[in-house]
Amino acid sequence: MAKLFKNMFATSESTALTLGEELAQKGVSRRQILKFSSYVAALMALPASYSTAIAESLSKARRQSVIWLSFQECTGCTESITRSFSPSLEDLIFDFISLDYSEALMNVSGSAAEAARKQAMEENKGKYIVVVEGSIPLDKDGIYSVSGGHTNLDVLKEVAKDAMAIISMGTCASFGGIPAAHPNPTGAVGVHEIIKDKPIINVPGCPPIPEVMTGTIAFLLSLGKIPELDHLGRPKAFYGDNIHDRCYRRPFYERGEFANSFDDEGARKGYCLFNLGCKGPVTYNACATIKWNGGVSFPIQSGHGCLGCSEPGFWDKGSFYSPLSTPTSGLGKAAMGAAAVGTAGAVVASLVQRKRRENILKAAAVPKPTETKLGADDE
Amino acid sequence: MNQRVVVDPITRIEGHLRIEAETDANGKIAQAYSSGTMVRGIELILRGRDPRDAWAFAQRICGVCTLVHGLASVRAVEDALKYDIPANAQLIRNIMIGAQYVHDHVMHFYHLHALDWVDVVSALKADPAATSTLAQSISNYRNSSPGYFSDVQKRVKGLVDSGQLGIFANGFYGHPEFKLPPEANLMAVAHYLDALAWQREVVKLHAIFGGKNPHPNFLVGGMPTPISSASGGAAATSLSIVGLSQIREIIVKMQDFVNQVYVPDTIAIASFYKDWFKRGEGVGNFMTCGDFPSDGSKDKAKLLIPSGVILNRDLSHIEPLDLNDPSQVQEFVDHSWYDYEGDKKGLHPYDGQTNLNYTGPEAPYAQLDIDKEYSWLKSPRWRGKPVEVGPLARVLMLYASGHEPTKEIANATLSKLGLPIEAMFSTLGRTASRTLESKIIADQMMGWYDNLVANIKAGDLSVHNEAKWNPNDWPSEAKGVGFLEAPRGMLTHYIVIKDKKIANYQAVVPSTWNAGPRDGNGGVGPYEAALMDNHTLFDPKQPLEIQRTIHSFDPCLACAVHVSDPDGEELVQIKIQ
Amino acid sequence: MTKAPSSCHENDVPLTGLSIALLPEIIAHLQDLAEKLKKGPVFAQEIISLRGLPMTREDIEDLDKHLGHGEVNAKVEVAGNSDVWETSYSGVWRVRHFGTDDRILVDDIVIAVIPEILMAHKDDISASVLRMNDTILNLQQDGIASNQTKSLD
Amino acid sequence: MENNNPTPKPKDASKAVEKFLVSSASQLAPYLEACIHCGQCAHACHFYEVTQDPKYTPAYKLFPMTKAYRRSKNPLNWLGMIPTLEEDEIAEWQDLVFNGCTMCGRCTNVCPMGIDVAQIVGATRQALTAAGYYPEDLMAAAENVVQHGSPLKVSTSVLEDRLEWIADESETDIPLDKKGAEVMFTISSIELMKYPDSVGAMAKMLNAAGVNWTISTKGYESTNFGYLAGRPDIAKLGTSRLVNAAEELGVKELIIPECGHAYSVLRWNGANIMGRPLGFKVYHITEYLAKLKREGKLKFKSIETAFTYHDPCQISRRGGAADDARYLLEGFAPNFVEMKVTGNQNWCCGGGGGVQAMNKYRDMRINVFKIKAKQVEETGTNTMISACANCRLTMDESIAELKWGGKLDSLVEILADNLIED
Amino acid sequence: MSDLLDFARGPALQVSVMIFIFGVLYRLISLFLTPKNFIASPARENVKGAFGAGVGEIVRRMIPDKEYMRKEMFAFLNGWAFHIGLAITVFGLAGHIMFFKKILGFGWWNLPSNFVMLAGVITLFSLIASLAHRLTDPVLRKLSTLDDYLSGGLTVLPVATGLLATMHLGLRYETLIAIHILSVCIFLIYFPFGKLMHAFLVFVTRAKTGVEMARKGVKL
Repeated sequence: MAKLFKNMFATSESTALTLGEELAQKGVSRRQILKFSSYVAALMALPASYSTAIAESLSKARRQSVIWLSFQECTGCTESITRSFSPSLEDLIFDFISLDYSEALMNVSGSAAEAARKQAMEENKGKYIVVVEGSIPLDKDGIYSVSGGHTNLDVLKEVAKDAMAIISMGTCASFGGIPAAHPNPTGAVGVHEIIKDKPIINVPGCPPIPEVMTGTIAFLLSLGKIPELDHLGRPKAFYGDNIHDRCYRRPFYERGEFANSFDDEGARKGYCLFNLGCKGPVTYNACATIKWNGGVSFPIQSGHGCLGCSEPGFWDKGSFYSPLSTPTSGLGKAAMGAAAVGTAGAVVASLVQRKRRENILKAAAVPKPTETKLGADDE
Repeated sequence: MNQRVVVDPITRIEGHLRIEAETDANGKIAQAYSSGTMVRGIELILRGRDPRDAWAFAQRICGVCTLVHGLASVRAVEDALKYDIPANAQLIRNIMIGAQYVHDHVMHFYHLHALDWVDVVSALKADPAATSTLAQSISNYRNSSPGYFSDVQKRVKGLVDSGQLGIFANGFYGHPEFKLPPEANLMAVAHYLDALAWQREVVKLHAIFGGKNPHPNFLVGGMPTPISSASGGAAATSLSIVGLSQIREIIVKMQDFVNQVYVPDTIAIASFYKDWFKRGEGVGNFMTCGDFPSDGSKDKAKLLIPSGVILNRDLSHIEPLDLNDPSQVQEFVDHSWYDYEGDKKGLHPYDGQTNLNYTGPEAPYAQLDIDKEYSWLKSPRWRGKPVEVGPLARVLMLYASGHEPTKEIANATLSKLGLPIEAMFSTLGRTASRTLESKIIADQMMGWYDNLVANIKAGDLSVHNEAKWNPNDWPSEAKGVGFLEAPRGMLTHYIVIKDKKIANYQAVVPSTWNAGPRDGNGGVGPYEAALMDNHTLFDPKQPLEIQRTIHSFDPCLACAVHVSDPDGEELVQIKIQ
Repeated sequence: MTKAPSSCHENDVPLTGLSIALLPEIIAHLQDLAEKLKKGPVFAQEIISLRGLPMTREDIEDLDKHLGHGEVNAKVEVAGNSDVWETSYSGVWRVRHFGTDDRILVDDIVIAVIPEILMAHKDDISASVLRMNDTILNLQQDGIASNQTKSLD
Repeated sequence: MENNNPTPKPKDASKAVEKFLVSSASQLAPYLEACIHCGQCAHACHFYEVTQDPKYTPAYKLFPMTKAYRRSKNPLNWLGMIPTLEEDEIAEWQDLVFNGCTMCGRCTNVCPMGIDVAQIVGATRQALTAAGYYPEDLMAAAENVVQHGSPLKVSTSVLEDRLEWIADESETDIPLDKKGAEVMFTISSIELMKYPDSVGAMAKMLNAAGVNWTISTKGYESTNFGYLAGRPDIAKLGTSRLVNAAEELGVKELIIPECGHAYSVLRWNGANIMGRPLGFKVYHITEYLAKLKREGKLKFKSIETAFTYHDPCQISRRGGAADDARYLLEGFAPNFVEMKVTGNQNWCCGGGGGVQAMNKYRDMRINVFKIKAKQVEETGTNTMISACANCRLTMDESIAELKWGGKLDSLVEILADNLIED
Repeated sequence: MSDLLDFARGPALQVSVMIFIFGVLYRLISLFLTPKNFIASPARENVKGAFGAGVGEIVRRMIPDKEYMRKEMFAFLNGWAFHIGLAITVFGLAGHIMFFKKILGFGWWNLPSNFVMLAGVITLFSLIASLAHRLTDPVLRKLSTLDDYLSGGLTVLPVATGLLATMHLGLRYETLIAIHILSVCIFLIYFPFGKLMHAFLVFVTRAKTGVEMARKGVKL
């Protein structure tokens, strides 16, 4: 019986419908595609006229095959994408993409799951998108993270080989994230340190904003190309501005109105959190504009400073509660040491000075004044 | 013929878990071994850091139970520093944990567990009108019209017709263990989608209090979310009048979904699988640390969920639990890839060590050496005994301690299914406990919310205690334990602070209690024991039975299952990958 | 512990001035369109995405006050609602898409004879031809069927 | 007589550096570290004002000493990053510190850091002299002190002759080496030789007030050219002659006549030069007269003449006695007019600090006087009086050269002329 | 967050603060330990106490006497503008206060950022004006040494980079702030070795002169 179903689902290239046709069959009109496209365009800050092009390209595409790999992760990124409102995850997986492998969401376990992955890789050779969640440990040949008896390292290399592009979802996959935090016990690294010959889009964040995840996927599948990336490989549309510049509390910063503790009057009035360690000024992400969970809030709006989670190595930048303008290293001991050395140095230098002076005075002693007898005329 | 079955990876869980099991000639599981195959060393990473930062690190232990590790960490620091928090902060934490329970349990049930019981493809054969009738017969949930079910069916059909099944690919469709009629399957699939949309809405509660979900923000000494003194506009924080009323709406939404969808669905589905109330028991020992203080105090008497240990299914007696007692809580590493300095004796978490020492086979490997070390999990034991933690433990503890609402709802549910209380010691008992617990907690949430609003109206806006925020005010040495009843079970974080820095950090998480490997005496953990309780695989290539029992624990790591014969001799290797 | 949230005093959010600054851009596009149309009928649309600009809600309200409301109002029900209306200046449209959760997804000014979202797509039209044929066929069959039933009565 | 303090020859820059180190290791160190080169002192200096040549900027005069000090002190000197002092630099500054500075201290008043330039110039003179860089005429005057007891070679016998003549001229007693005197009076050889009237005037007033005073033949010269020439040995010689004489006489008070630097040296630096406190009090003549007037021992007729007062730098700005001169004029000269810039801020005569003794700067001094002339003219009077013989000598030279219409008088002389004698 | 910022906030600041503290203490303490050979002649009678005189002089010299005011108007106004501006900028900006709080253990109320930025602009212009003055005025040219230009330049840098950072002009913010912090580091390192030390020495020399003047009874 199971075989029967499997046959029923078996598919071949020749009979595959384009997305446009498939959607039309489901009663989804071109208007809907156009609307989705204009939303993607707005989300990615593309010229609004792009929406027509996106709609055209979407109509012609087959549902995009996506393979989602879970490595050293906490599943927070997968959790996050389920919170995406527009487009929603179910809209994506039912209408626009084919999520062919996802350990967190897929039905079957074990060999059947692995088979699904292989099948997708074969059918979409060179065309599938790989999403990586979690970092990859390199120490001890990668034995610190194993799935199905294979190290993440092996699986990544295998799957990446025939991929169209890789999305490093979350800070772990992008930059190593928390497993790579000091002292990086397992030698964890991000995808780009292993895969060098494929386009990689970094979508960092711990986790990333749901709409940024779905938006990036939507862009990739809509236009079939990599969006414009910044120097850290992040889509500029989402990571182009720092949070501080777009923060609704920015005017308080300008006015010099700051919360100085977490529950003072300033905090309650929504003043700027710079003094409480907010990393908004050096963190590039869309939290302040797209916000979280359907736009209800984002960390700063809820009173806690930005942790800087979309930046490489943010775990090791000193305490989350140290204001940006403060030194990361404790200066107290260093300063005391310097003070002690300075004082000692000054004492020694003074003694040397004193000694030199005495020597000079001894050598060129001021002669005793001549006791000239006055009164004796010398003319 | 004896067989070894490997299922790897097990999906629809968090993380990487591997279980090795051995079946006899009839396909019955004789031995099972559970192994965590991924390690990040977060405990090592935490050392030397500012204890106030620890929550953010600890929170990333898990993104599914995204909140609990952060909060356990905060509580550990607060316990170490004897740091009191304002009543409002305690109420907010209660509401947040409560929301986490309801959200997490619903998502587990529909998105991680349901596909073990529901045949998606069978839903295509359902009659939407009959489905509507079925749905209306068990609940007054609004989404129950024939048109609604027809739309869902159309959507699934579109997916199937496209030939691109995505996450539903390669399912064990048509497996005789699927017993639901097509209409029940369609209803469950519809609710799968509904729950996905619903969960998006309800986590807004976390976003309002914590800025985002997953991984909302916490703060040592209270909560970071000031109660807005401005009503709106640019100056407001998320916890304004608007935010508060939104929270209320969300709580109502949670209660409605639990009452109208989750509870009825659980009963409906369970009624087709009553044989699963007879297997998958586990170790028969249950433990809770207690949670939900009614105020800011640490008074154990004021906890909604009591703490204690139940041994050998004996609900008439509860052993007291002391987390700080080195003779009660110990972690063993006899079968774990860790090194303890000296011999491998059990260590209390304050003295715990995390020295990675992999001794397993080289990858790629077909099986682990179950006689030696075979997991990244340690084996925690209470007075040397394996115990199960989680919803079942909590419901039993509430039941045993005489909590009336629990007794009422548990008895009502069991009687509806025609089952005795003993049925709870099982795979589906575990799943049902999750449902019951969701209802109990959802009902409590509105009370906490009302108390919070009453405090605010009375002028108490305090959510954070500044008193010990400055590390200069700390003792040079301190240690503490933060405990919390996470959705998956008792969670404890142990912290040792020296000179304002973390000297040692040990998290003893629910999945360690449940999924840990054997201890030095060969004592099996709950996962292993549950699988060894009356499980016969219909088709070793489709280990649906293993999925069901493992998923009933709502695992929080990635896993694999081996099956080998009792002699340990390898027989037939089932295709793994 | 200080005062509870005070009842309400709205924070004055000053206008950024972007609403006024946009008007010349709109005129330029409108003039462009007028020139193109002199040479014959043509489809062209220029879109200014308001969400891509650092405008406050107040800015947008101010802009809408300037643009006014014209003769056409349209509602598009597709994946949530969409509101489309012509401003008091012919050829200047406002298009606002809402998501299924009624959040504003897109907020555009469109300078066009008619915004594309309102136009029927050629593929959809082709599909309609087929669908309507089906419908007619079905109706005829139903008709025959019902007639037969009737005649049996 | 053999000079056992030979003038240091040949020139040797290292001697200057050593000397700097000895001096800077005293109270001068903070000043040497603090200059911020703001240049505000330029406008306070009369030499800069009349030449507009930046080299006369007082701060610039600190350079050699600062450089030598930094060289020895700055931690960076271990790295060899601080340049050392060169011979040609010392030669360049010789002119500036001996000729180009009267040590009037006006620049200190404007300095935002409060640096006392005059003190450093004094120390610099010592250092340069030690290294063999000094003006011959000033050194000659200093040498005279050793050999003849006075820069103008007023030996004891000359002194006795002159005093006898002055006593006759002024019809008053001038007691010499009087045992049991309570007050020792000193004279400046400039006065003795060029302005004998003022000596007579002072004697007259002391006698009129009934002061038990005397002049010692063992120590009478109040000027200290050793100090001005940068010869600490000669400075000490001059000072100890006075101190020894006074202590031998057992007087309680010592009076400095109308001479600026004499007052500054003995009153404010005497203890320092001697290395011990002095056994008597030191007064400038204006201070002493004011004291007598306060005690009612002196009375003056008031005069109608309108005049203004030129503050000698060392008495007012650097001596703190500006008020006593004004007290003396109170009730005595109702038509007295202050200059616009007066008191502690007053412009220098241009000849202090030994500059008067140097011919090279004669033209410069005359130009400097133009400032003073203008000051006086602005008061509407044509007479100024002063309480410093050196000021008079400097300015009289210029008055004559410029044929200026106004005139210059001595404060003590004008007072003595109007003394009410019982 | 760039690695440059990590370097600036970490080792660079640590080393520069150490050098700063070492240098300042070295200079001040060795100055106070300089042997004194000064034997005071008796002070004039009825003069005010040394402490009052010293403090009085520190305050009094903030404004030049009227005799010099006209000629020193530029130096006076520009100096004040610069020093007040710098003080506001350094001690008024919230970010800076946090820096001091971290080191000193206490903070104070900050000023509005816009106001601080205005002060920063004034500071910058007055610095540039003073450098221009130094280059054009013959007296100042004669007096100026490398130290003067270096000190001026090293003061311009933090002010200018700080303004750019707060205005978010040019490069990315973290790069700007890193450059700003690094420029402060250079400033701190150079501070004890040049005339920037006048910030401390001004109290020493003014007070010293004040005490000596008072002893003589000179009323300035």
